[in-house]
Amino acid sequence: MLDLVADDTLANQIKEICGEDVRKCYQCGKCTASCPLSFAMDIKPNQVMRMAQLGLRDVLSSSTIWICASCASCTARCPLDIRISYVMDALREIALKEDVSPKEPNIPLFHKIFCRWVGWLGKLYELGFIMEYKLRSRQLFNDIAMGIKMFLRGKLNPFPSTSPNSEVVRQLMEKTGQK
Amino acid sequence: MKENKEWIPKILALLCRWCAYAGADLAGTSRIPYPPSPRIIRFPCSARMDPYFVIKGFREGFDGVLVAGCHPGDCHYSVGNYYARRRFMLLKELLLFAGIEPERIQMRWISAAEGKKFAQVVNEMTEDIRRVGPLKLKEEALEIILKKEEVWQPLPGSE
Amino acid sequence: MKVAYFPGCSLHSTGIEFDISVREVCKALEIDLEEIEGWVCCGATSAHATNHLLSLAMPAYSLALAERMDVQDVVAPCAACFNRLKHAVVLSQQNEETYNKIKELLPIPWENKLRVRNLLDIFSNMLEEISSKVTKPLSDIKLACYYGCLLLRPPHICQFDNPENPQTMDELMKACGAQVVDWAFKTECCGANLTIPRPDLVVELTYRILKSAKTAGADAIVTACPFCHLNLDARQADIHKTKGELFNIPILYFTQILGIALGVPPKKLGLTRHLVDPFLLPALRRR
Amino acid sequence: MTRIGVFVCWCGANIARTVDVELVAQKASTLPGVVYSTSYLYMCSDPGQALIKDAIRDYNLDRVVVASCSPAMHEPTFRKAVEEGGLNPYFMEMANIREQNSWVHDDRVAATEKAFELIAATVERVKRAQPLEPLGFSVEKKALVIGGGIAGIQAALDIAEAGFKVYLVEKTPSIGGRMAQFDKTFPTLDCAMCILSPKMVDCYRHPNITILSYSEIEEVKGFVGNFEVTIRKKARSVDEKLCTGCGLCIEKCPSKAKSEFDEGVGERKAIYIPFPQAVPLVPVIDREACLWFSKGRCGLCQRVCPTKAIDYSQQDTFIKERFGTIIVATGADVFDPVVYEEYGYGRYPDVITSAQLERIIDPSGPTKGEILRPSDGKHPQSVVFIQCVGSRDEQKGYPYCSRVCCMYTAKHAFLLREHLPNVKLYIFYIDIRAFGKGYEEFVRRVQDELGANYIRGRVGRIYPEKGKLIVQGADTLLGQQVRIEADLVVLATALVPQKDVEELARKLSISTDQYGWLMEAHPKLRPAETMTKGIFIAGTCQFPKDISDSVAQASAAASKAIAILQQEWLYSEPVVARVNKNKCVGCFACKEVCPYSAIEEEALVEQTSGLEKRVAKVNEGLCQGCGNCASACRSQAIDLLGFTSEELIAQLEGLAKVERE
Repeated sequence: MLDLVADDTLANQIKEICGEDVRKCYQCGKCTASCPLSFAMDIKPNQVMRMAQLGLRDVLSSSTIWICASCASCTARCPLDIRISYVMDALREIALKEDVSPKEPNIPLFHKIFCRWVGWLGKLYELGFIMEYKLRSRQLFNDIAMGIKMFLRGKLNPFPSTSPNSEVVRQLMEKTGQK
Repeated sequence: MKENKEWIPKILALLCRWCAYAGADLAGTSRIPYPPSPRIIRFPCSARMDPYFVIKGFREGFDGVLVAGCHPGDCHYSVGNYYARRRFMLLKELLLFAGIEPERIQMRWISAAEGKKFAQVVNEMTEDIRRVGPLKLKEEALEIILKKEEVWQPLPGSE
Repeated sequence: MKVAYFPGCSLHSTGIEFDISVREVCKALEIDLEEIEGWVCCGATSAHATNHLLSLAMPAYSLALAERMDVQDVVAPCAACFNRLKHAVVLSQQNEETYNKIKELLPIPWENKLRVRNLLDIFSNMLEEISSKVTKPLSDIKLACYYGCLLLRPPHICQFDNPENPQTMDELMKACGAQVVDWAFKTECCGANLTIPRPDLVVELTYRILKSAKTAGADAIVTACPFCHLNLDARQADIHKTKGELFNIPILYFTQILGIALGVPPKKLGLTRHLVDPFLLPALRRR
Repeated sequence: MTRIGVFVCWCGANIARTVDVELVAQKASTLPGVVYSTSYLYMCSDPGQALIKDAIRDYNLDRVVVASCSPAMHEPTFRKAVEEGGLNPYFMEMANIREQNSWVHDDRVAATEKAFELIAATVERVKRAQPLEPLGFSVEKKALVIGGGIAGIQAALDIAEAGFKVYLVEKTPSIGGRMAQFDKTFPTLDCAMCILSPKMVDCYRHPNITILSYSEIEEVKGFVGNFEVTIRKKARSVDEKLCTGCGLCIEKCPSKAKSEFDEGVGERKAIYIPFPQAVPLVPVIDREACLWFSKGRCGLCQRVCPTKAIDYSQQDTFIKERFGTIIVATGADVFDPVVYEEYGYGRYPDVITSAQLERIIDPSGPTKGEILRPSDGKHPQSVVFIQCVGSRDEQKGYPYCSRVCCMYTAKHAFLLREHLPNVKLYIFYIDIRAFGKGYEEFVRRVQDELGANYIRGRVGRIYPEKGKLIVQGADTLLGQQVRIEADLVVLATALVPQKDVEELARKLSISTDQYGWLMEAHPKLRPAETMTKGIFIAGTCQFPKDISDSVAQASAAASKAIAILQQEWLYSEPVVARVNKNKCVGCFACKEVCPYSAIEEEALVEQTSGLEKRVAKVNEGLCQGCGNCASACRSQAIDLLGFTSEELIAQLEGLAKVERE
């Protein structure tokens, strides 16, 4: 049984980050109904909203917040005009900031490595980024056939292309506290 | 004077009884809070609001005057608010000329269903006036207004 | 017409054929693409998934660079880039506080005065001109137009086409002489970047999309996003492996179809770079 | 020398919680002119009013200030109390310290201070009050009912039964309204037509009722007791007096159009009677669909008509009538769900609205009561209902609950089960709102006995697959996304205000709320009245409601109307303009701005000079008391009783005078 002590800290944090008010949600479930990935989520989108309303921080360790692909089907259809995809973004941001150990560790790892490479070069060097991700997630041999085919068709550039303004990106990341 | 969060300006609110006054009542019935800045006088129609009342309000020391009536087309007396609008457009020009800041004289349309809007208007206007500070009628400005008052009296008739 | 061009990272790599075909088609339609000098990554997905403010500041910086050029419009063919650039523009318009925060972060001034557009938007406003320039109509091909998510959603940001039943690409393909099928998955998500950390989910999602297109009788699927293209094109092998169903449906960029119709030689449109060979289609083989 | 009494109301805790009422009353006693001041728990209650009357007697008061709620609420109450206490009722003024003070401020000090200021200013104002006598005028003993649905029909019958003449004006060719489209009614499952049709016939036969169908309100002038209304009788192209309703013309007519009555699922002819029980039973020609009007040929109906009733040359005619009172019962519209692209209404023929299903179920409907789905005319095996389409939706619809959809959907499920014993029924709902008598029991019956599957959740999207509709929804109780293969999907669409209601409201000088529903004078205490005297509202033009509530409100409106019609004389607030003839210079600026042409010219011989001058004179029967003339007067010769410049300025100065930190 859950000892329920409602707490609006989480709702306020979300509002602070993305401006969305989860308290508006009346649990119609249209987000869950619309979500193409809800089959793979441990907590369904409407339940995420409910947990955020009550301030149940377990939501931060759900697989849902990482599996969400930001397709915004929920946002487009929410009858209360809550931008649920922004709420998901905000929850990810909070989870990272608070070092909540994620149920889908590879996805935040993916984002972190992505941002780091972009921070170095100002652009994404796909081959390098994917290689590092594969190494660190120990999925080295996944998709290898596909990767080779793509390489042969010139779709994976062997050389990084750099933006002359990579320094600006690095500074932006620093100023916004990107880890 | 610098912006002062504590200071509550005094706003004379001239409201028509059918729309704006009912809207103010609805703000109350719906418990929508706003700062205790407005002092409301109920008018039958915005058309009854002789510009003299506005000038008088400033002379008596109000920091701002809010004039509010029904939305265009919704006047209980069919066209009263159109007359009011024309009168206040002219009046505002004169008051600006006399050195009164535009923040201090505002005209809004508020329906009987718009309690929220009434509270919002009061909030906004209170903030606006806080920015410009308490009314300081300069002697010469007062003179001008006093003169304008004489000039003004016949003006609404020329509509 | 001169516009600022924001190719984005994918178009220099996995989506290179999109870049190639965009440039060819724009040349044919006399749209002068001038690449924004020094542009940086829009931060797609990973930035907004982890840092709201950063996700707005990165595209805003590239937009600020574009403001130095003599243009009114910024074109981003990649749906993800379009989406992120548009986020910076719209959220800043809607909220002054957001705009000020971003402005403070940027090393150069940003007035937020440019219009961000995607290519479908531009082309759908010149349908007549395009029809008149079509020299090789593709009348013998049935296409399923796949819009995906990021061109349309969230609607308050994208402000482009109908988010549930979009028609611009269909109209454009019809202008190229092609037949379009009516199908139910034109705006369903392909799983986007989950393709790397969770390929199993992407297989599931793309399977549904491919299945729906095939059932509707499509010969090929047309996309407007390098993510969608990659997933639909490259995951067909995995679908075959896990689901036992071999689709072999060629996935094309809408610019490639448009290019063919406008008479650009298929060789110049990067058609050989796809994993599922588009020349499986008789209609393309004959050209 | 005035002797003023100040009465401060606690309103229970409503005022007293925020305002220190005792302190205010005590401070008020020090105001110049105030001889008595007190506070009381409920000033509007009997003992509260007695307190005022006693004080008038005991302290010889000649003016009264009541500080309590809004005058919109209790001004008449206290005016009457003061009158009973022996004073002219207009020697009472109210200070609004509840709606405009205690309910909107939470700082007790500031609210108390403001309350005192408001009272002080009202004291200054009431000192200048003049005794006024109400104005009397005669009453036209005839009522106008706008809208011929069940609410309008009920109101018309009630008034007619009370012995007064009624005009019942209906926009469409027949009275009957929405209810005529229904097969059965919830929760009793009465046959709708069986209970409606006799009432329609009663209206038709009643000597006191004149039905004007296919007619609209063109213009409304005047005021309670004496409304002057112009009604446009649209050209029907059929002479109502000659027509016998034999229907030969309809039989022969070669041109078809979608039937409005059948919600577009059925067809009608270009010359048509909307439904068999229509009243009046006279056809109308839809000039857009008619070949004669669109192409100039055919003329079959005219040739076959045995009574020569068809008249192509008919024009709109105008009827001008006077009425003592008006009841508005124009009903509601049904939300157009086409904006829900994810549900595909309009793209997939088997996604229909509840109103359309109603016609499909009705034995007199296009399918003769057989449940056939539109796409292929087959019996559906699996039907999904979606609740709250357009209701409770801030993005694509309206935020309010439409009140009837839960119930009519339960009814539809019931009726479908009756017709198709094996059909699978799924109902997506958010909350079931079944608050009426017998309603909850009815819904339970549909769930328990009839096996309708209620699924708590909404639907994300619908798409076709192999001749079925795939409904992709959520069951929030399971915490799962669910997929249902359906043959027919029914959208429980919201009720929305009529498109042209704003225009009608403008003509009547009554207000609408933020959505376009007609505003009642008070949501609790005056639900059938409007803010405009003599105009009442009934039925769904005010807000969504079911038949029983509509009928109840209609009878309430009718009894209010009858109360007016029974008066020989009505008295109105004496808020009218008055001219000071000595000051008037005869410029007639007032005459130019008066919206009611209430200013007349009068010749006057000046006593001193003997010269004749022309001055303004107010026709009090026409004057509505807006005060525009007073604002326009150059010589301050014209003033508005009850709102004189002297009173208003005294109040203004009073508000300013109080010293503030």
